Amino acid sequence: MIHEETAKLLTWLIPLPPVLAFALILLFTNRNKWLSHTLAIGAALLSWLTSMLVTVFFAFRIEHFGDHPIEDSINWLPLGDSWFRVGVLIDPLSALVLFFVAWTVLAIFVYSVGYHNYGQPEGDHDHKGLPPHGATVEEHGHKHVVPSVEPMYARFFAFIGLFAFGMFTLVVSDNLLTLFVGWEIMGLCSYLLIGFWYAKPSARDAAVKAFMTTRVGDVFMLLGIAYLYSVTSTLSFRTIFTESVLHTLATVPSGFLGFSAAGLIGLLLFIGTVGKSAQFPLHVWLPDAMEGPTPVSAMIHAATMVSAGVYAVIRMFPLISLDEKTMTIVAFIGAFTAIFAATIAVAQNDIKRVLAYSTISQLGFMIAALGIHAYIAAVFHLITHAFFKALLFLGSGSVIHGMEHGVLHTGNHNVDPQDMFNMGGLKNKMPITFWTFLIGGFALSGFPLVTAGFWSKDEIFADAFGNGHWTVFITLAVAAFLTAFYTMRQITLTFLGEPRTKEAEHAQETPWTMTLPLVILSIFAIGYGWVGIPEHFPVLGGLVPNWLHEFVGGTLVEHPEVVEFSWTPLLTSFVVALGGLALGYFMYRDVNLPAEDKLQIGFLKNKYYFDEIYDTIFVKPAFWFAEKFVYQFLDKGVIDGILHLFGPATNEIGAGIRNYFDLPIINRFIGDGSADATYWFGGKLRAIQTGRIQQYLMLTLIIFIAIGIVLYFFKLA
Amino acid sequence: MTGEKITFLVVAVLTLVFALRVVTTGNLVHAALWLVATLSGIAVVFALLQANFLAVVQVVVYIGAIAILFIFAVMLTRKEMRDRGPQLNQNWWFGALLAVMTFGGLFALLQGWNGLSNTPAAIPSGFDAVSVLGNALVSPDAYVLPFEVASVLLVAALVGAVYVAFNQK
Amino acid sequence: MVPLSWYLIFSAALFSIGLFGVLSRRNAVAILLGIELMLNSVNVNLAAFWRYGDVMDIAGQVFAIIVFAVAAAEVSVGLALVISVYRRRNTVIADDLNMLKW
Amino acid sequence: MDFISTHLLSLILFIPLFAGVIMLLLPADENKLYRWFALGASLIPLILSLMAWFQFESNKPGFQLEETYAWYSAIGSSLHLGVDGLSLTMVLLTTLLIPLAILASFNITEKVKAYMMLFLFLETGMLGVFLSLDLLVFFVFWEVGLVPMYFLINQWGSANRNYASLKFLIYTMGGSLGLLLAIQLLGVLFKTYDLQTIIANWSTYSDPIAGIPANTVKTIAFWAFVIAFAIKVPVWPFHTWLPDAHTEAPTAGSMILAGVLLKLGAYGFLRLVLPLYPVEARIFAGALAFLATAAIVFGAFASYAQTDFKRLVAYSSVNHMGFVMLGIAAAGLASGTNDATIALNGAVLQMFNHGLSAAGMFFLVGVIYDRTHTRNLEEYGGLFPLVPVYGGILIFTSMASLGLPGLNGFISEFLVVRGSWPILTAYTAISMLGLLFTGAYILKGIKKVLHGSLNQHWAHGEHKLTEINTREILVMAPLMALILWIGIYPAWILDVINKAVGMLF
Repeated sequence: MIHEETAKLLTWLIPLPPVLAFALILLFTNRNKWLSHTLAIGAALLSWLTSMLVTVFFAFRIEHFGDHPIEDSINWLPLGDSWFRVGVLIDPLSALVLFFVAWTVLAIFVYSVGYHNYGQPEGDHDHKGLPPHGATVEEHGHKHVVPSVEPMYARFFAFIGLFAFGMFTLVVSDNLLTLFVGWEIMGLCSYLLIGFWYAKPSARDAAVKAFMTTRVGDVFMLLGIAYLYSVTSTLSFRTIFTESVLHTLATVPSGFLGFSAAGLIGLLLFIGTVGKSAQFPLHVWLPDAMEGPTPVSAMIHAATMVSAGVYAVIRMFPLISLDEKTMTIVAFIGAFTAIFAATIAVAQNDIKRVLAYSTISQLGFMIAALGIHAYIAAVFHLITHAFFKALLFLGSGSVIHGMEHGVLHTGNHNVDPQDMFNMGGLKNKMPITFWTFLIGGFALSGFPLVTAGFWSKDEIFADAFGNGHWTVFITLAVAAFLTAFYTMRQITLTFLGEPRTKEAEHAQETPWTMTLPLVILSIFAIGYGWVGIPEHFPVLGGLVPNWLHEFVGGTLVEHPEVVEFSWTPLLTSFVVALGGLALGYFMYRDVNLPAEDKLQIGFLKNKYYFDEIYDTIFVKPAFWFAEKFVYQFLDKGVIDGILHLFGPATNEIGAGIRNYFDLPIINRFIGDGSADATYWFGGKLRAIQTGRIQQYLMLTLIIFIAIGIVLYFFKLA
Repeated sequence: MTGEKITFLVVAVLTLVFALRVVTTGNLVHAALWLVATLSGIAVVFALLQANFLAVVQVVVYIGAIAILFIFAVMLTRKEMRDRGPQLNQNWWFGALLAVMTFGGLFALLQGWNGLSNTPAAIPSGFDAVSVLGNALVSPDAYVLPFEVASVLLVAALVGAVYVAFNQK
Repeated sequence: MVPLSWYLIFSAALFSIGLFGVLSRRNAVAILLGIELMLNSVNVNLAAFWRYGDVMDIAGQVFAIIVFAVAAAEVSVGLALVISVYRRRNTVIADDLNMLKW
Repeated sequence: MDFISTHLLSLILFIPLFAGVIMLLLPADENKLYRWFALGASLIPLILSLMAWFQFESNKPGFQLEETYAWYSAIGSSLHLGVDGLSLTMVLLTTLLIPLAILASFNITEKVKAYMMLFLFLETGMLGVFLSLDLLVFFVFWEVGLVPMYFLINQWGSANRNYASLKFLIYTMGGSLGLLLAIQLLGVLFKTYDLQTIIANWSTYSDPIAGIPANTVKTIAFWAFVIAFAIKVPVWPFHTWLPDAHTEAPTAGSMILAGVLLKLGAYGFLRLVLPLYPVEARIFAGALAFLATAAIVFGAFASYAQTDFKRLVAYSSVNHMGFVMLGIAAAGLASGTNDATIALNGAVLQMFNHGLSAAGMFFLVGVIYDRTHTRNLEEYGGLFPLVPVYGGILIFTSMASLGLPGLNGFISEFLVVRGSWPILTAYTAISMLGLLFTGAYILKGIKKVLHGSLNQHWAHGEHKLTEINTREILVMAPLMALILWIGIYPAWILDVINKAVGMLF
């Protein structure tokens, strides 16, 4: 137990080590691999340590922590007469999120060392911007190929450092604006890391796609923030969630389709989440994002960034829940995404893409849970999912890594190390990976009683059933069944049976830096479920107190009610989990070729052709609009056309004046005329210019005398 | 008719005749010599005016230097320079007319002026025109500046004449 | 005593004769001779006015002396020019020297 | 010391001019000397304006460090200088960017003396606009700035420079004709050109002028002002000179053009249009907002359509300055409210921020153009491994331009959006489309230049791309530092702006 002031200070410090590591690596240690990853991991460790101090040794130990959270703020922006303040806030919700973020971040940092082949020789012809291709080494007189170290090793650690900074910032923020700052920094890192192997056109395009798709959500979210700020004059969570402010928000009409201000703000913020958490219809970027290195997929696209989207909605739940229309939309989007992504996942053959769609689907679960006011269930699932999905991604990375080992061994680079149909029988080759992956997979499927995923999903079912949201309940049940099914399909194809290729035969277990994080995460994938066992659960209920419910509930002003225990949802989750798993196993036990797979339906395999549809109705028209309409037609054609009219017009006017006024009148008459007259006159007069001095003298005298005479007669006389 | 008047008239008429010869004679050497005669006549006129210093200077500078310079100049150049063809240009009659008109004009003007019949006061006794003149020429209250300017002019003329007449070949 | 008018008429006559010489002679040296006559007539005037005016005011004589100086300068430069022109154009006839004609 | 502090503004204003004249006297063909001399001369105004910044008391209303000298007393015009928080910010931006632009021009080898002199003259011209408190002097400096810029583009520009420089000059001059007439009207009416006097009297003036009702005259004069400034900003649809001029100008010219010259227009709106025409600004704010939104959206789209890297960046200026205009329009509509103050804060900060990031972007385009002699995006490709440091700097600056939180652009864009949302809701919402496409074109730039497979043309042999050098990093370093500083802790500058805006409007 630490002192409160210390906790405040520590909270401020949580995000800083990774960003310092980022700066130091980029500026100084870019060329030194050991120093770079030591810095990054050291920073992650420091953040982990401070997070644990703040959560485990402080927040988790205080009764009714929700009533007096850690909060602190400073003046940041002067606006008009007042200051916009930013600060940190650790309440039960952020404490829980901080807890899993700190763990997964640390695990992934460590895992990255192994994943990027630290300690291996430099590649034979590796290029920056491309994945390493392996290095030839000579041992005992014969050559063989081993994995080579990543050429941009240091840069990777810098980027994930910055990413961790973004995530920690987002979690500890006490206001929407700094939350958005962290949110966007993660967006940038996501872009940089998906495009880490930027020389691959697919990775490059995936990065742009991810950034742009999430940015669609982000600009709406920014609008929502602006709207919220202009209505309430504050963005601080604690101030917004006071009764009077919420009341204002709920009663002020927005003037848009009958939404209240709260409803519209909630909707705008939710669109941000739709982008960030890859919900329908902005889900298209997440599967493509698998182009990035696997630790990135695990961190960004499973444990943290996509969770941040959900976290934001959960954070704003008191506001969003004010308008039932918005809540309906949220629930609908969530539930639809859950089942929609699950159906795509069953037809994917790429081990990471299956997980990607599964992530979309699981995030849909959480969103749907929120949409039906199942606040605690959503939080619960968010946390458990972060652990087991990170585990699964890291596990799949380990599998791929093992497979790449096999590929390097045989030298057949046509074999895709990510295609599950090239695997099989890896159980014996990679035992640690297998067992941890199994735990993760079962957690994802909601394997009853043992795994964390069961408890969190069960809670969602219970809430949906208990509050009478039948549509959501049934949709989610089907989605859960599909989840179990494709998970088992994946496990069966990957680990069970006999190796289907030579590469799979030569797959190898990965180094400890990769397996250790797997083990740690698998502990959480099982154990974390036990903090939230409902009190009325048969037999197990009450053995462990439902700490989670108490703790998280404290975040809200009104403690959410506990739903009555009912057998229907419980049985449902039993049936869908076990049924799905069993069906998956039996269907794919003997499948060896994609052709034998009955679910390789083009419609599903091509993700309902969403990419193509978007390309046709958004991307291409936008490009056409930019290129043809705005630039060529408007700017070049209309505006410049008008401008270019001025030139010739002026020319014509000028020519007219010149031809009909200047030339005849000014030039000919006045100009040339006066010269001509002078010329003629001079020609006549020049006769007196004889050049003879005596004649000049005579002339002078004549004139002199004449003047004298004139003066004499007219003046003097 | 006093002796002075007679002397003046004789000298004046002679001087005018000499002057006419200067402008009409064909031979330039003769013309120069007639000029010497004219200048001598004028020196006598100065003497009649009791401007003794001027009379002396007239003889020394004009006759002794300038007129001789003419003669030298004429005699040092070739024959063609001295006399070739008519000595008067074809407008000589017009020149003569103008000269007569000038004289007429001046004469007419003098007729209308009442100071003509003035007679001079006697020169005070003990008046030394030369010393007064000398003092005036070097006195800063009087004419030292024109005097100096005249000196500069002479120097400049000297240098200029040498430069212009110098045979550059 | 001789009246002032006699002197003045004498000098006017001398001046007109000089003027005639300047206007009518073809030879450049002769023109210079005419100029000398005119300058002398001026000197006669100056001396006459000195004598018939205030004798104590010596200005008339002073100016006469300055005219001497000017005449000397004029003659020396003039003759130098005549000689120079003669060398270049082989003539001293004023009518032939019409380079400034239009 | 005393002399300096009492004549601070005139020293800032005229030292560059003076230095430019001194350059005339330097010996011929000493390019190195010219460069260092110009750099040194341009650093003095920077130091002085930093002194001004620290002497400035942001809590005091009105103008500070005022100086008045007789100029043309017969018509009531005097050289009246003074700053408030608004102009001081712009002065700081100008004096900061000019040394950087001169440093960026060290690779110019043709007619270096003339080039450096023009830059120094340009500095005086631009500073004059920000510093003068007399309408006639304002106009004089307004026009003076054009001439050096015209020659910079015309003499040191690239292929199509004649067209571009002429378009720039004629367009801007044509626009300011109306401004001159309107200024003359005010001068004749009030027998003085002093800004404060005119502001105090003009907005409430209601007698007919030459038999025309005051309102009509005011409306016409308002549009005369607006068009002159709108061309300079540039507001859609007066913007087409900008891509041409930016693209053809030499690198440092584009830096200054984007960094400072565009701000003259926006500054004109803030300093003259809003205080002089509060009523008309309210009436026509909708039209201005429409144009601003069009600039944001069409600017972003047009930028996305470019294949020329520099044109892409040039159009981004249209997009970014659109936000400034949106803030100004919002302030015009709801002058005096808290929302308007926030919008103006955003607009002014956006001016400063765009100065930093656009100058940086143009410089970076220049860096790569110097090495490759092409600006065509299709001819780059995958350059990141060759130039990692350059790539990092380019991504950093691009992100500032994109409005990434944590960097400066975000703060100002957020403030503008926040301020104009309650006032101009629909326009703000539409302008979000522009913000979205800002991302699209920025990413397109990075994607085409740095990412993708390496274009082997640049990898080997004589075309081998060399890394950004120390001088170029030195140019970028202050810009990047400020971008980050404002992004993380904007209060140091926003405080001054906020107080100035609060007291002005």
